[in-house]
Amino acid sequence: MNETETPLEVGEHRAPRYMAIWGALAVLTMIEVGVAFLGMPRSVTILALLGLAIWKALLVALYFMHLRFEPKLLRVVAAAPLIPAIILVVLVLFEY
Amino acid sequence: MATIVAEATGTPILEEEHGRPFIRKYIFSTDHKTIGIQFLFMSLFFLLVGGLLALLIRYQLAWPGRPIPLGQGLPETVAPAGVMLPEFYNALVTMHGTFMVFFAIMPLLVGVYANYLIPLQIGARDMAFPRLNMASFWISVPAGLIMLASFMVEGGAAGAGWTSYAPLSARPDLSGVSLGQQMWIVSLVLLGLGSILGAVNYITTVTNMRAPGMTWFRLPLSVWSLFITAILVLLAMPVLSAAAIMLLFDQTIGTNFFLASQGGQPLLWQHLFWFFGHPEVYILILPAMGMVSEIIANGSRKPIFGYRSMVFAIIAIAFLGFIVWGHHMFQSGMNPALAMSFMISTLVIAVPSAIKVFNWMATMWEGNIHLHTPMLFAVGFVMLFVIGGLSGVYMAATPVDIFIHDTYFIVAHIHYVLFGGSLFAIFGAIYYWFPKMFGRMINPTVGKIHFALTFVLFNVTFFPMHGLGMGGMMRRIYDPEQYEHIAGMQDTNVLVSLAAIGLFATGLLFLVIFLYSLFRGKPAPANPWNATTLEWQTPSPPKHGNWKEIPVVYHGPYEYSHPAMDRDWLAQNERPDVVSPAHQPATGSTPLQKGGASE
Amino acid sequence: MEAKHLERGLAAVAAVALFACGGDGDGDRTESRPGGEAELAPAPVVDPAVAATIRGVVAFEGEALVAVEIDMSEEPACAEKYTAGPPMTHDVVAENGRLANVFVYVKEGLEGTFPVPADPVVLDQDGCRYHPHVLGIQVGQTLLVRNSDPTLHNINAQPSVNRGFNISQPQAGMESRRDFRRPEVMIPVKCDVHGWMGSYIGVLDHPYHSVSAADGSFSLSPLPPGTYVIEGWHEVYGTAKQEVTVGDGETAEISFTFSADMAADAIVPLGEPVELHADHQGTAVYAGNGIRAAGRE
Amino acid sequence: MTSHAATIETGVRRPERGLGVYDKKVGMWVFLCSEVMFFTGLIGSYIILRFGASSTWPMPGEVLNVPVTAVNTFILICSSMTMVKAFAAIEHGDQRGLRLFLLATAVIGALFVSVQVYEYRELIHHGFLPSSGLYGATFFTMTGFHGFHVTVGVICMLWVTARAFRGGYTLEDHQGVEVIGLYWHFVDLVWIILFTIVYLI
Amino acid sequence: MDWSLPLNASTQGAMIDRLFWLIFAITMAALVIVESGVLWFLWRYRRREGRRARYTHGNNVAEVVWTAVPALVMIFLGIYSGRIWAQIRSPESFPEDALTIRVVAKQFEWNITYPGSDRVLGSNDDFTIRNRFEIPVDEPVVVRLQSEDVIHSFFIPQLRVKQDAVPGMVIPIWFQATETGQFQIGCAELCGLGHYRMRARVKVHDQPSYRRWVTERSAAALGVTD
Repeated sequence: MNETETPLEVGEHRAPRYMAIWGALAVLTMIEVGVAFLGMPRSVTILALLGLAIWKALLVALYFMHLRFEPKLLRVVAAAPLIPAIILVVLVLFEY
Repeated sequence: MATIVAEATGTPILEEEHGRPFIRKYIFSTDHKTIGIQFLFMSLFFLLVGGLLALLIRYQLAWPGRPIPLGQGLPETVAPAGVMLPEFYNALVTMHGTFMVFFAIMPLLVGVYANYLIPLQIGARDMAFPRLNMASFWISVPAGLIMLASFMVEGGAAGAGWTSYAPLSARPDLSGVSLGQQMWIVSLVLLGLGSILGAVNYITTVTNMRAPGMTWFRLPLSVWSLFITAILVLLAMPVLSAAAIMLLFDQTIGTNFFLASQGGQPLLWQHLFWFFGHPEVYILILPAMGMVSEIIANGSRKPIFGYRSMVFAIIAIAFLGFIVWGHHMFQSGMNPALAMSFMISTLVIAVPSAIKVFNWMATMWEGNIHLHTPMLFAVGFVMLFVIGGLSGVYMAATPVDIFIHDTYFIVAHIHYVLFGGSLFAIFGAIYYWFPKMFGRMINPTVGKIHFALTFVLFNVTFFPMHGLGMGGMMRRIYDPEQYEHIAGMQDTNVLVSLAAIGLFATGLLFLVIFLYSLFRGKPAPANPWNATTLEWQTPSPPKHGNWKEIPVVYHGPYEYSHPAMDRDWLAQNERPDVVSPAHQPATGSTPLQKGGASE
Repeated sequence: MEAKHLERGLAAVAAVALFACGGDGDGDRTESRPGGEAELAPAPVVDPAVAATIRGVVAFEGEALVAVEIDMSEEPACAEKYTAGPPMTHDVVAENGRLANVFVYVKEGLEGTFPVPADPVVLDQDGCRYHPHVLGIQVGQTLLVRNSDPTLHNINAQPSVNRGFNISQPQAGMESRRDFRRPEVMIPVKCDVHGWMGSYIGVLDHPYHSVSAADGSFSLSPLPPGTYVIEGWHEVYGTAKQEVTVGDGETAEISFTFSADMAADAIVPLGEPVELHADHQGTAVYAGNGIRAAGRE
Repeated sequence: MTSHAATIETGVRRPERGLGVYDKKVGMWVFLCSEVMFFTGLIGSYIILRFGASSTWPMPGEVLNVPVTAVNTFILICSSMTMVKAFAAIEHGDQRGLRLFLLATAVIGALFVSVQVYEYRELIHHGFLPSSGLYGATFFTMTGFHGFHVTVGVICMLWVTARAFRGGYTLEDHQGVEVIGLYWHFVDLVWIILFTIVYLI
Repeated sequence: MDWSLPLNASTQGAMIDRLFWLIFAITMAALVIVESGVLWFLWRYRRREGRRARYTHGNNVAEVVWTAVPALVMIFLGIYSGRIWAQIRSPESFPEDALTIRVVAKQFEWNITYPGSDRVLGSNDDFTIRNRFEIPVDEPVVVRLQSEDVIHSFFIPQLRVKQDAVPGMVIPIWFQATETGQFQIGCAELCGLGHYRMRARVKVHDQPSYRRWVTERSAAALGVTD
């Protein structure tokens, strides 16, 4: 673990094109609303919406929050809580 | 109130911390050592409160329905003519658990030692966020006071058990407790916030502020365990807060998360609570294990046996801790198939614990064992934790759990783990680090007397509870004589209660020892135990800022009886060639490499 | 939380903390009177010369509910108190055309405020029954709950406008005091340990209430002369109202008539309807092991 | 970073650099981890309760006003954009840009909250309350706590803004801006999830 | 003070007790080994002048051994108790033609509804008795557990039965008594101020007397209902 040789400067990166990300997010939101009321089969809609939501979330996390440009270890830290989170929900859902 | 003690006794502690006004120095101090000591006084106070509640419980169980001695002073809503009412008994049971878990043992381990030890043992000047650190203490205090105040409100304190199972906890009309339960929730949410702030601090400090040379695998095991514990707090506490808030809404604004009436799910509370609750159990034991490793290595004058496997055991326990919560719910109506998987993971988690026990034994093997007071308590920890761990196997096996679930067998189990385990480790740690904290020694003889009494009385108090459980005595029963199958064991209940009174008296003895040594103890040298970790390489008590110059670490934490040395210990910031020029690098260096990474 | 509480509570903690060392001994649990009452106009004194009386009987027509025997075998201490015969559910007593346990009170027509009687109203738990079964009490008057049985009773009052309480009395001879701050007809009281135990408390801001005796008789006096709306309330047959005027020193005779078929469409005004035995409908839920079970087959 | 100072003096093999980012950032990320678990508690309960609900769940748009919320979502996204712009500005030492965009972020954030308050008023007006079934309970709890987080964010944002106007951040040291930014984006991220699973699914 | 399991009067009880004593043996062995080891080391390696502790950081073989051994024991226990658990609780384990009784818990009483002589719940010869649980011996009984208000736990020590009753759920459990006798139901989950005496009488009849009891009871029930 202590092999993180990543220099402190890594955070200060070449800035991504924020406006592009912003545009993407806006468009995706519109698509989402569209999908929700398209009247596709329920399962398809839900899957599509979840996919879109995760996509948006990733955009925010990776670019707005610069995770893309952070040292590996920090990315691990950021992703860590997802494991117990998923465990909790999935295991409890086994009740049904 | 705790803090008042803190300031009173604070004076002799840190006189060298000059310049800053009294209030910033001892009350709103940002120095991790002062905050750790403040936590110490706070949690010792709540430990006392929890003990008193336990006494009342035991009195009622041994002599049900008899007026409490001197109990006439209690208000009629609680104990008319000194006879305890069932609702008060429920409140006692609930608050005893709550205080002991959340306001005594948890802050004693995480609040006190994480704060005090982490910066000192990793060679930092203070925490990463000192002000945040202060905040975490000053959030915990009101939390405790709110919990205490809930005894005073109409309807009394929360009475649904420390687990506050819904719907009982969510329906004042069914429990008779409304405001008390709400204060319980608010208090725990506050405490959760405080502990999370603390955890953020500990994690950041350990990851980012280790002294040069202090690689991950040179960290003392206490730091490792506290670090992992902080992660558990960080990930488990918020879930409790969320659940508690939903419970609060159920009570106050008419939601129905946990009320079956409109499709809510009572079991959801249990799932959320235990998803927090089981990691919580490890929050209460991991730091104890870490500090015990520290003390056993020192007492045996040997490097800890299997350092790496110790570390991986801690990590394994922590991870598994998140997938075993269901074993508290085998009889709760949970899907039996799910119960099966929880049983497996629960049995698996016994393995890393076993590894640790065997490693401790192996550390003592062929050692040169000094039975100083901390060592006594550490050994006591091992012997009692083993019993607690083994009794856990019974309830892990689902079929047996059908019978012993919610009986006194469980009570015995948790007390062997939390009292025989955590609390013994805490006593050991207090004796071990007292010289460092306060610059004074505790008289070893009284220390040993304290240990002997505690060890004996503890076992007389809690071992018979296994028997009561096997006999089928349920938990949280106000009057055992109501049941034919329990009435026969009343003599056991009396025995237990008598021992419990003795145990409490011993606790008071410790308090006396503690306060006496605080003022009258012999002045302590910097390194009274000839220990190797960094905190001993700075004066006792350490000055504000801990070090003149940040130490540099050359090897692992437990270099006792190093062959290249004449004395039997080698501090982490010492190089043998410097300490004893006599020795030739060739022979000494090989074990030194191993020093960091044990094989 | 008024000071009284705080001090009592402090005593509680102090006592607990010192493993019970003195503290304030007065266990008087009575809540302090509602602040407003003090400033209110002095109570109108009813001049005995002009004091009027309203009395009468509650008649009953038709088939009354049959009283059922209560199985008290699990509470020998209570059971043995019934030497005459087995304990019956006599919550509804209608004998030879008379209906007992009807709460009769002045609903409208009174002005001013009335002094709060100093002596408490007693609700006794004897033989695992409440005595009386229906009782009236004035706002702020002390309700003294007594346990005459050597067994656990809990007193679970569930009002809608007043503050409810749910307290226990594990031993014989225990007493608790409560009072109510707002008028409410009626407040159901139950004991969860003994499902058959139920009682009703009518809280009024005046003393003019009465409960019909076994012979159906009741009486309200001494009333100031005037025109009043009198209501009779019964837990099963609902309510009946009538208006009556009494002059100086007069005595007015009135009578209510309840009938069996009133039970069907009776609206029994209650804070919360007590369901001593709510029906056990569990909606179809996952039974935890693959069986989708309905509450009642 | 005293340890690094010490490193140079004593010239040891390896300075212990931990995560390789500065403390405040680590701290914020670690804190966000706990926030994730908090919202897991709420959102997880929502999913579980919804799965277990014997009664049928209202279809999207039946109760809630999706168009308004969609716009509101867009508003929040915009605030995230202005936030990164502020950060980008100070990274190039552009004080004016920093102040401008920080202020914008705070204002837009406040706008989001007020729209949510309006939405609540409408719903309550139409008799949709926390006490109206699991749907109401979960909806108000989740969105409420998100709203609370945004409000806290706005307050902190105003504080940072004030500091920016006093020239508290420089090209060299603007950790505060990045850290508040992380929190802000996280809240935005949570909303993206909430909007989808509460309003659209 | 006799500390042992109460008399066992059910089929599943036998299995549970067997497992209990097996675990008892294993844990006792482990306990003796560890405790005596610790004490022995304390005495054998007590501090002596001039003695120097052996300098070692560990031994892979040893560590592998004491990782593997507990792991194996645990896996064995897991499989063994898993099998028993399945026989007691898995949906498949429920006997077909079992006598089904509904138990509805509420503060602080057990309302027990018997199917009557037609052995069908919901028919008009059902009858409900408060705090009296009467079953025949040597016949599988299915209890459908419900709760009206809070969580209770249906606990009969001698039958080795314990199951929470949860509001909004109907939880079936089954068991088969092997001995006639009088026992008690206790509530094992804190359910409020009356928790400690939320008990009911249990009577295990022999087959004929149970049949007699049921017939007269349901006759009475029919008499009342129509």
